Order: sequence, then C-alpha cells, then structure tokens
Amino acid sequence: STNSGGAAAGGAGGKVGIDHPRADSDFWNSYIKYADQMATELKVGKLNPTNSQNDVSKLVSNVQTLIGQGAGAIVMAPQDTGAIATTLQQLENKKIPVVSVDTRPDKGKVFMVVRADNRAYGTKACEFLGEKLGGKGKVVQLQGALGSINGRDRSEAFLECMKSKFPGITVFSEPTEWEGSKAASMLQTRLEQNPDIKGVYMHAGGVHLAPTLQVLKTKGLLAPPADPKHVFVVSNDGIPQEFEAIRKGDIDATVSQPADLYARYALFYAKAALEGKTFKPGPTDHDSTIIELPNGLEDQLPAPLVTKDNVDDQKLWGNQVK
Amino acid sequence: MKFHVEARNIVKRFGPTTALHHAGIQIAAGETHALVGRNGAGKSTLVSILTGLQRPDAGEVTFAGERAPSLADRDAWRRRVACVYQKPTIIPALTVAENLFLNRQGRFVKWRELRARARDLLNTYEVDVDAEAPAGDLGVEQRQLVEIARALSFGATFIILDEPTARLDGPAIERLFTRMRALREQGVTMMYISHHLDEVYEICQRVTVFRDARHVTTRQVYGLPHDELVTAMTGEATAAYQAGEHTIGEKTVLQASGLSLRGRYTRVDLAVRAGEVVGLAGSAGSGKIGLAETLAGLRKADSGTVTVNGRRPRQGDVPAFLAAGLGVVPEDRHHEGFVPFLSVGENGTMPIMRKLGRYGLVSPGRRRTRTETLIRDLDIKTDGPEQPVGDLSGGNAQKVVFARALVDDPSALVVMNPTAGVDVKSKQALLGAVEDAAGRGAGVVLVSDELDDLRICDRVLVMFHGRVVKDVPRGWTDHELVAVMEGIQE
Amino acid sequence: MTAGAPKVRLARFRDLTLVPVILLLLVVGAFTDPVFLTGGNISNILQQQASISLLVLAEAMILISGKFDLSLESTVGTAPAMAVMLAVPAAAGGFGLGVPGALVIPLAILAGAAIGAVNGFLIIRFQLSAFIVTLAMLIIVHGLLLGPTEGKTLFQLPESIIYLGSTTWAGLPASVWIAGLLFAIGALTLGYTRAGRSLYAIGGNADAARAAGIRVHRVLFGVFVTGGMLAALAGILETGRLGAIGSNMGVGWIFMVFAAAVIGGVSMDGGKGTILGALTGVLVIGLVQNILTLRGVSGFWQPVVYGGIILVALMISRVAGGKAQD
Amino acid sequence: MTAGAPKVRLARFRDLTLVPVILLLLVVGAFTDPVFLTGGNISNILQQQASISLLVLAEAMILISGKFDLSLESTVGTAPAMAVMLAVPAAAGGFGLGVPGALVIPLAILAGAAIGAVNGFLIIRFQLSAFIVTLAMLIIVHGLLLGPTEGKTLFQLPESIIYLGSTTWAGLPASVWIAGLLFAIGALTLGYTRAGRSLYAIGGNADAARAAGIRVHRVLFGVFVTGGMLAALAGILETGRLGAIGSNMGVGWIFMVFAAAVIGGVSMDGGKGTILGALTGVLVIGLVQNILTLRGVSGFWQPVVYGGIILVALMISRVAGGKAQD
Ligand SMILES: Nc1ncnc2c1ncn2[C@@H]1O[C@H](COP(=O)(O)OP(=O)(O)OP(=O)(O)O)[C@@H](O)[C@H]1O
Ligand SMILES: Nc1ncnc2c1ncn2[C@@H]1O[C@H](COP(=O)(O)OP(=O)(O)OP(=O)(O)O)[C@@H](O)[C@H]1O
Ligand SMILES: [Mg+2]
Ligand SMILES: [Mg+2]
Repeated sequence: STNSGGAAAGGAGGKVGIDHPRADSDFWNSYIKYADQMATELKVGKLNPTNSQNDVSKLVSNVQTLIGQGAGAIVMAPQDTGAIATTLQQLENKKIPVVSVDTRPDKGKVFMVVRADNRAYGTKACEFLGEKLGGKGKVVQLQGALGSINGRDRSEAFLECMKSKFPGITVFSEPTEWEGSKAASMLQTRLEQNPDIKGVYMHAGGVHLAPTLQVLKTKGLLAPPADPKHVFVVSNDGIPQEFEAIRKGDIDATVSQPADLYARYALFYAKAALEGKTFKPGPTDHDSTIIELPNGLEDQLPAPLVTKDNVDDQKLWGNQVK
Repeated sequence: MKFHVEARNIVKRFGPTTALHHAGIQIAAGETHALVGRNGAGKSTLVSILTGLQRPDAGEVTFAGERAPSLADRDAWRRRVACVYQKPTIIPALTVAENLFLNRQGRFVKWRELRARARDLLNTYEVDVDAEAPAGDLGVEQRQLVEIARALSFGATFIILDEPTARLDGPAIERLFTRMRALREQGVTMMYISHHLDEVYEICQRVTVFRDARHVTTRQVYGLPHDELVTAMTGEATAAYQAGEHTIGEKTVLQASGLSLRGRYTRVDLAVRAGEVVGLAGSAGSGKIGLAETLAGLRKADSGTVTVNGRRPRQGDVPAFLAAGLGVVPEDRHHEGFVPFLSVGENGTMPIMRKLGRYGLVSPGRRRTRTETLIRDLDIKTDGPEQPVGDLSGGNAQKVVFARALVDDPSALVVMNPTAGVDVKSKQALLGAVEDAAGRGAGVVLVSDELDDLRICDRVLVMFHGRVVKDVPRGWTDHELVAVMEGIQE
Repeated sequence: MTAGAPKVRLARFRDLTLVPVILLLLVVGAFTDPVFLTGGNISNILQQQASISLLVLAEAMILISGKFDLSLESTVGTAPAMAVMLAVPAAAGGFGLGVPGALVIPLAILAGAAIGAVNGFLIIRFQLSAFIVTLAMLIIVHGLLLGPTEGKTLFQLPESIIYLGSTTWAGLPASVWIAGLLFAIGALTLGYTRAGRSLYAIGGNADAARAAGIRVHRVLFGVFVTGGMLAALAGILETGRLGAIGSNMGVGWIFMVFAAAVIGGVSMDGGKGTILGALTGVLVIGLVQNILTLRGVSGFWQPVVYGGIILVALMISRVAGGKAQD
Repeated sequence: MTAGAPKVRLARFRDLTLVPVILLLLVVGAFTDPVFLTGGNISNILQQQASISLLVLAEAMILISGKFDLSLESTVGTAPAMAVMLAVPAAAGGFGLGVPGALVIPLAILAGAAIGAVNGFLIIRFQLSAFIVTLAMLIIVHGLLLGPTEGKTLFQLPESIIYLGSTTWAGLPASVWIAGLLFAIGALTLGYTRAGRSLYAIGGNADAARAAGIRVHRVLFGVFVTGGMLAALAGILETGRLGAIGSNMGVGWIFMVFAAAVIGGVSMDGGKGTILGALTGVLVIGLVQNILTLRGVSGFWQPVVYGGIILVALMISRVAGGKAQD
C-alpha cells in the first residue's frame, strides 16, 4: 500500500532510515552521536532517526514508519534477533536493503551485519582472566540481562571458554539486568561468601564499572596489580572511564566495543547499498573480514582488548570522546 | 431579631436538579430548631452548606451576624458548627477512640489518655462500645451513636443533627434527647432533622418546613397541629396509615429451625406463612439483625436450617436465596444496599436482570419501563431512571433499595429497618408495598426499631439476648411491647 | 421523565471525551508529515496497536470489576511460547513433544486462561491483594518463559500461529479486524448483558452486588480468565507481527495499558468507565507514538514529550469528563 | 472495658505478621550458607536495602493516605543527577554552572521535593488520577535524567554526595543508620502525631476527614513532597554505594517497593498499615534476594522462585493478619 522499494535500485532518491535501539546506555549514546557525525562525513542522506527504546515491537513499528516515509535503506540494531524476522521479510519484499548493527538476525535477509563478535568478547575476557589467575581460583561474571542476545553471547562464550580452557576456575554468574544496583549487591554478597574471589568480568562498563570499584574499595580490595590482594577486573565497552581506571590500575582490561566503527560502517554500507554496490567475503581495507552468513554478509569489526599496554592508543574510540 | 445562624436565599443546583431554590433558615440562639420536609426536599444539602462542605450557587450564610468563613478554612467552620451527617463519616479502619477525637488528638497523641477520654465520653453518653475496637466492626447503630457522641462532645455552640435517630431504637433516642436538653440548658443552639414528627414535638421549639427545594413555613412547634405540619410538608392533607387485613395462607414460605450463631442468637425457630407479616423486635444487641441476615442468606449460621419455599438454599449464598423466591432489604443501605455509580434503573432491577432479555442480554428499554413503574409505585424523587443512586437524597436511595427487594415479586420478604430515613408519606407507600406483597401471597419478616412499622405485623416476635422470648399477636400497645423488649416482662 | 433524555446523551458523550484529543492529534500529525494521513500509515498505526489494545480491553474489564491485573503483560509472551514449545522439535527450542501445529493457537489461549485462573483463584479464594498477586505472577509468568527458553528467542514457529498476526483481510491487517470485533463484543457485553452489568455492580459495591443476587466470585473469576485469554490472543497476534517470540515480548506494556484505560475514562477504583472509552485511550497512545516516530524526536527527550502528552490527555479527559478521577 | 488489653496486643501483632517469615528466612539462610549469619553479610543486606527502604517508607505514607506514587523510582536517579550536573564541569557531563559541591545534597533533596510538589499539585488541584499522573511523571522524570545526560553515566561526582552512601559509622554503613533513624521518625510520626494520624483518616475516608476539619489538600501535598524528598535521599545513598549515577538508577524499583509495602500490611486502598510493618516487608525482600544470590539459583529460574516467595509471604501475611486484603 505504501510506496515500493524502487529506491534501492535507483539509488539517488532514497534516504537511509536509522533506528537506534536504546537511549539509556553510555555505549549506545556514543553510537548515536557518531551516527550523526558519520552521516555528515559520508554525505549520507538520512531520515529522522527513530528510537525503539529496547523494545523490538517498537522497532517493528518504527521500521514501518520509516518505510512509509520512503526510506531506501534501513540501519537497525535489533536487540532481539529472532523477532525481527517478519520485518526483514517485508523489507526484502520491498527490496529495501538492511544493515544490522551489533546483532546478527537469525532469519531474514540482511545486506550487511556490522558488528564485533560478542562471543569473542566473552572469550577474550576469559582468556585474559584465566592467564592472570594462572588457571585457578574464583571469578565473578556480572551478566547483562539474560533476555538480551549480547548479554547471553558474552555469558555463554565466557563460560564455555572457562570450562574448556581453565577448568580449575570457578565462575559465579550474576544476572544484573544491566543494573548497577543489582551488580553492587550481588558482587558484595558474593565477596562476603567467597573472600578469595580474584577476578571479575563485567558485561557493561557503563553500568557495572563504578559499582564494582565501589564494592572493591569498601572491601579494601582495590589494590595495585602487584599486590596479592588485587582482584583482576575485565570490563566490556571501552568507554573513557574504563580507560581511566586501567591507567590507574583499578581494573586491568576492557574489550573496546567500537562505537565509532559501528556507526561509520553502518552508514557506509547503507550508502553503498543505495548506490547498488555489492560486497564479497574476504578481508577489507579496515582491518576486518567480511564473512558469509546464510542470510547475508557480516563485516566483523575488530574489538581489541585494551590493557595498560595499549590504553593510550589514540585510535581507540574511547580516547576520542570529548 | 438577631439570629445565631442564618441562611438566606440559598440556591444550589446539581446538574439538572435544583436542590435548593432561594431557600433559607433562621435559627435563634439557644433554640432547638427542626427542619422537616419530604425526601429530597433539600435538607441535607442545606446541612452541607451550613457546615461549609459545599458552596452555595447563590445566597449567604451568617453566624451571629458574621459572614461564614471561606470553604478552605476548616478550623473556622469547626469552631462554629458541629454536625452529625446523614451519610456516615466514621473511618472504619481507625478505633472508636480515635474516631471520637479525630483531628482533636493534640499535636502529639497520648494514646493512653486518649483512650481514657474516649471511655469517659462513651460512658457519659451510655454507649456500650469498646473504645479500642476498630469502628468498622461496629453495627450501624453503634456507629451512629459514636457519631452523635463525637458531635455533641465538641463544645460547639451550634450543632446540626441530620436524621440522627433513623438508626436508633427507643431507649437510645431517649438518651439522645436527654443529652440534647442538657445542652440546650447550656445555651447550645441546635438544628434537628428528622422524619419522626413526634420527635419534633418532643424536643424542638420551632420548625421550618421545606418542600421541593423551597422554604414553605417556619412556625412555633407548640400548638402547631400535626396535620397542618404534614400538610405543609406534603402539600396535601394526608391521613394516618391504616394497617390492612391479611389473608394468611397454609403454606409456610420461610422457616428457620434450630438456628444459632455464636454471639448473636441462639436456637431460634420460626415459621412465616404465605400472606403473613411477622415482626421482629428487640433492643440493641438482641440479635434480631443477625437473625434476619441469616434468614435472607446474607450470613451463615453456625447450626440450624433455613427453608425458603420448601427449598433449602446454602446459607450465605444470597443468589441461591433470591432464586428460591426471597427479597431482601439489608440493614445498611450504604454497605449492602446500592451501587452508587449505577442508575436507579440498574440498582432497582439488578435481581431481575435475567428477566429483562434473552440470551444473557439486558434490554435497556425493558429496564426503563420496569423502573418507571418502580419510581411511580414507591414515589422515588429522581431525575429519571438514569440518575445514579449515589446522587439521590438519603430517603430516596432507601426507596431504591426497597424497590430492588420487591422487583422480583418475592414470595418471602425479609426487610430490615425498611423505612429508615423515609418521610411520612413515603413511609406509607413503603408499608403499603409490604402489605401488597403480603396480599399477593408473600410471607414477610419485618425487622424494625420503629413501633409504627411493626403495627402492620400480624404478630411480633420479640428477641432478648439472642433468643425469641415472646410471640406478641396484633393489638399490642407500645408500652407492652417495649416492656417485653427490655426484658421487664417475660 | 423527560429529563432522562439529555442525561443519556451526556453520559454517552462522557465516553468520548478523548475524541477532541484524537482530532487534534490527527491535525498535528497531518502537519508533521505528509505520510501521516496515508491509508498505509493509518493501517500501520492500527496494526501496531492491535495487540496492546486487547490488553487494554482485558484490563478495562478487570478494572471496571474493581480488580487489578499486572500479569497480563507476561502472559503475552509466555502463553504463545508455551504452546509453541509443545509443538516444535527440541532443536528449535521446543520440548520435542510433537503436538500438532494446528493446536498451537487453542493451546496458547488455554495457557492464558490457566494463568488468569491462577490469578483469580489466589485473589478470590484467598482474598489476597490483586495488585501484589498479579505483580508476583508477572514475575513468575515471565520466568516461565525465561526458564525453559533460557532467554533465547523462539523463531521456528508453526505456520498456524504466524497467520493471524501477519495476514491481511480486505486490505486491513487481520489483527485489526480481530481487535475491532473483540472491542465491539466487549462494548456490547459490558453495556447490554447481565454479565457485563454485573461487572459494574461488583466494581461499584461488591457487597451490594452480592445482596442483589450476583455471584460475585464466579463473575470475577470469569473476568480474570477472560483477561488471560485476551492477553494470550494479544500474544498470538504479536507473534505473527514479529515472526518470533522473544523473551521480552510484552515486557513493559502494562503501564501503557493502564495509561490507555485510565485516559479513556476507566476508573482505577472500579465501577466506572466503558470499553469505547478505553478504545479511544488506545488510539491516543497509538497516534502519539506514531507522531513522535515521524517527527524523529530524539530518543533521549522522547520520554519527556511522551509523558507530557499523557498528562495533557489526562487533563482533557478530566475537564471534559467533569468528574474527579480516582 | 477490660476487653481493651488483649485487643491492643492483637493490633500490635498485626504489624508483625511477617516476623515468622523473617525468622524462617533466617533459618533457611543459615542452612544455605555459613556466611549468611555473619555480621558482614547481615550488614551488607541492610546496606543493600537502605535506599529502597526509604522508598518503601515514602510509598507506605502515600498509600496510607490513600494515594499512589509510581514516580518515586525515577526521582531516585534524577534528583541527585540534576544536583550533580549543576555542580560538575561540562567535561564531566555537567552544565558547567559551578555550583559548589557542598550544595549538592540540599539541591538533590530540593529537586526531590519539587518533583513531589508537581505530583501533588496535579493530583490534588486538578483531581487527576494519582496512578496515571505519577506514571506520566515516572516517564517524564526519567526523561529529565536521560535528556541532559544523553544516557551517559555520571562518573565524576562531588565528594559530598558520595560520603553518606559509602561511609561507615560505628561499624555499620551510614546509610543503615540513616534509614533506621528515618523509619523510627516515620513510625513515631504516623503513630503519635496529629499529622500522622490524619494520613490514616484521609486514607480511610477523605470526606469524613475533611468534615472533621483536616486540611486534606495540604496534608496530601505535604505527603507527596516528603515522598519526593525521601526518594531523593534514597538516590543520594545509592549514588554513594554505586559511586556513579547511571541512567538506569532506580529504574524498575517501584514494583519491589509496592511488594514490600503490601506484604508488610499496608493496604493499596488507603487507611491501613504501619511503618513498622512496611519495614518488615523490606527485610523479607532483602533476605530473599540475599539467599537467592548466595544459593546461586540460575538466573533464568530466579524470577519464578522470587515471585513464588512473594506469593507465599503474601499468604502468610494474609493468614496471620486475618483480614481480606485490598
Ligand atoms: N451530589 C449530588 N448530585 C446530584 N444531585 C444531588 C446531589 N446531592 C443531592 N442531590 C439532589 O438534591 C436533592 C435534595 O437532596 P437532599 O439530600 O438535600 O434531600 P433531603 O431533604 O436531605 O432528603 P432526605 O430526607 O431523603 O435525606 C435531591 O433531589 C437529590 O437527588
Ligand atoms: N459485625 C459485627 N461483628 C461482631 N459483632 C457484632 C457485629 N455486629 C453486631 N455485633 C454484635 O452482635 C450482637 C448482636 O447484634 P445484632 O446486630 O444481631 O443485634 P440487633 O438486635 O440487630 O441489634 P441492633 O438493634 O443494635 O441492630 C451485638 O452484641 C453486637 O454488638
Ligand atoms: Mg437528607
Ligand atoms: Mg443491629
């Protein structure tokens, strides 16, 4: 009933419709800012971005509205990778290409998935902690929300890696629903129960960093890495405050989830799609690899582990935020 | 003459209804002034204006010549007037003691002292209530006594009593009057509203009559003929009610055997035959309401059986009782009587919804027709079948509850204080309706504290401390019956 | 009795106090974006509101009868998920029981009814606080989705459960027809049937309703069960629209459901309100969401605008309704 | 009047119907983990519940007076965030106004009072539904945190706002002392002052309270403002505990707040309940959370266990209280 997706073929006429997944976290906040910036930089015409407030049902509605407004390509970040299937099918029927940021839809055609591998985050954190602890001891994993795909990926990969590579390490998993308050309470209780916990993996620096440090501080466990009391902490996100904490020696590492690259390549691929370009699996010109998926392609962006050694690398997005 | 309280040219409208139309009242210092009128004449509306709860659309209120305070200044109003409202103003979750001293506890509450003062107050007014019981656990009339004790104990110079006796029995009324006389001797001014005109003669000096939202007359009570007063109220001459003859059938329609409920009544046996009107009398706490509620299915007895029309519905299961052919007027209209937001029509026809249409449908047209009959038969003053019952005057709401009991043409009827708050003329209509039902073959149990109501009964069962102590046939005198009720004569 | 006529008319209007708000929103929308008034966009709005409107219908009935149900939002995801898990193989996240796909819809509705029955049972039999019982049930029922699926999305679904929420009948999404039909049935039931009028009586004064011969417990139980079934149906429609059942389906809806019902004139204290009014409440919420999306209000400030509009709608409904709200 | 004595005792006990539940939980906890009964763990539990308990205190007062406030949970984050943003430089996410750090706590409390005042104003003056007004305010107030911070966590805070929530006085966290003190004040106020008793009167029957000369509007307004201030204080304590103000601070608390209050015997219909009872409700919730964490129940099934325990506590409180709940 609304206008068809002819824009994709024609190119020039279509605009990019962008839906942001949520507005209440540090990481996505940076992404949203970068998206505006990159659109100007790459000269991509875009519609007013919508925000689905972490609700896939709103995402579906928003996409419908964007289609109605004549979007020629859609950039989205579905936080529920299954429930977007019908919508992707509709977009495919209308020949509107989709770039999916951060998550890989389970079903339905996508032009490109732009993401760093969340499972890789979990594995990297596990390997780092496992080595630092010498393969034994106790660690706590502050999980995100179990209903979220990214939280689950990180959690599962972390647990699998621990089980296979460091069977001597006991892992306590705490579901925090991305809430600082729950994280603080659970970590505090767990430390009371197991004062010999030596490692923490936090799924989201934005919400978990401050509470974790606060708990460690009140327990007197905020000691320099050389001190035997030191608890090794690996974070996830790569926001400036984590870098600060790494420099101070409060935490040891973080996985830098590249908000800038997410935004840049989301818009890059959306523009390319509008212009009718296509891509093939293989290495890219920006230190990443495109892989083939059953339902499209995925550009796997690098997500470096940041430690004291590389924390001052100016290429890290966390060092570019003002 | 300088009046202690004066209301002039008061106009008050509620949507399409005009409750007061340039009406007024002038009450001299130290007098006890009666305000009478039919249900819906605007008496309670005037009370709410005189106590600062509502703002009149026009007109003026003065206290001792001074203009009334602004509505927001509740303290100023409370210094000028204390009131027993017609609608309950007890807070059920709080104790009796706290209700008595609501907002008068002092900045910091000294509970022990408060309780002691409450007990004193209750003793003074001879109210036999536990000061520490939650007020919600009290019976209707105990609550009324608490409200009265509260209003009278203020030390206010002007007290309004809006139908305080509608829920009280004889001895309680006497005690109230004793208090009122004492207050009058101390110079307290009072406004007294009641539908019992004999009370007006007993306690008041002057009387003001309202009719259809207008002031009709103000007269000295002394020497005012009763008929003239009634005529002023109703606008026409009205004869006293004459009880009719009842043809009592063979069939027993309502029967109780061996009924007991701990703390309320013990081993009661009773049988009501078709066409018979049986009264149930007793002083406060005699258990008559508890018994009537059990007969109506509202309450479950500990032991014993209730039979309605040969059927034995499960006790406490009201729908089953109603299905067996029972009609009921509950004691407290606010509690079990009506649904305030729903219309006169819906409230009145609630038990017969299944008869107002097929397949579970309720036809508004049929409901309307049916309701119009009810409104006419019982003389309910309302804008029409669609008016919410919550907006009706107290007496008219009571008539709706009464209508609901009669609507299904019941073969057994249990009515508790059915004429509470109903005006002289309407009372005749209601008693007439009871007798009509009996005439159609219904057996009636009539519980009442009003001896006038009991006069239509073929016999009166008198209860004392939870037992039926005497079966008094027609033809009793007030004195005889009261003596039995008080347990003076066995 | 001639005075009756204007009363009726006035009462009728009271259901429709939000109509000016809706008209205003239509004008604002038309100025916001030319797309707004296209058939496609309007049909989208209706489809987007179809599932949540069923929850509003359910909640309106429950509120009118003087009760409360928070757990409806969890039923939206859990009822269809349960049914689906019975049907799909273990590889697709199911229990591998092999229940035929055709049974999925009836099973989902049954699951909804069962959840409603548990609510009703606890609230009525044990006389527990409806707010807290259904709050606990909100948590438990959502847990019954999280637990077996371990938070994973179910996306290999039997065709039957997709159909209703994704097909179109006569140019309009089937879910819109279904919601429309159910609202019509709801409005007629509450306005013109014994059962419907009993809800008002119970909500207005349960003791008086009982004394008038209404089987209060039975009616209330029926309302909770119906509510659960409507929530399950909402879940089925939503499943079809999304093509999968995520572990967060329905989560967070309940506040909007209450907002829609109350803006639409349903009282939180029971006994007051109409289904038609509730429908206007749903439409207001749907239009506001659509306009905000079209305008592209920044996600950060969207809540402020959104909440502000709810307040304004509430005030209009208060002023036009003329009575204090509870 | 000798019957008085046992009555009082019974009424006193009614506040404490949850004490057996608490004892049971202590026993279960002791068997779950040897750490449970250590001073450190108990002190942790108390600290973890300190901020939410202030919300329960606020909500209990509001519920007793017959009203409702959902927006408290948003105030927890927004009030301190506003104050902090006034004080910190733009680089740290502030407005760069350079308000002195020492003023942050008073400013936060003031912000809380202002939010409460807006609620009170809308609900009382305009006679709007408290549920929906505060629902809209919940959204708006949270938006007032999201908007200016753009969803970023405020990490660089003035020392003053960290102090209360992170320090220890005489071996116990300061927040526990503060919460304890405020509960004591609350219990005394509601039990033994005219103002406190007037809350019960208003909640029990607002018309009767007005007739008795209680300034209903003024008291209600005061209650909403006090509620907002308590929520702001809860936010200050929480800020100290977490060391930062995330954009989700307080979000999702309100349901637990209601659960604690109602389990503790406060009626959703107003006029009933005590502060002491509400406190026992908080303790139950805190103990359950702690035991679940110590046991390490799988996150997927935690909601089911959790909701189940709320239901059981509710039933016990019902059976022990002996009265139907509303
Ligand atoms: N809040 C209201 N809304 C609409 N109408 C009302 C309201 N209050 C009173 N009325 C109407 O005003 C009229 C006068 O009522 P009022 O209560 O003053 O009568 P009354 O003289 O006290 O009667 P009764 O003897 O039955 O108590 C009635 O017709 C009633 O329906
Ligand atoms: N709700 C109640 N709960 C407990 N006891 C009650 C209750 N209502 C009344 N009672 C007590 O039960 C006894 C009998 O009360 P009942 O109301 O049956 O007597 P009654 O003869 O109708 O009294 P009255 O003439 O005062 O209405 C009284 O002592 C009364 O105090
Ligand atoms: Mg009156
Ligand atoms: Mg009685």
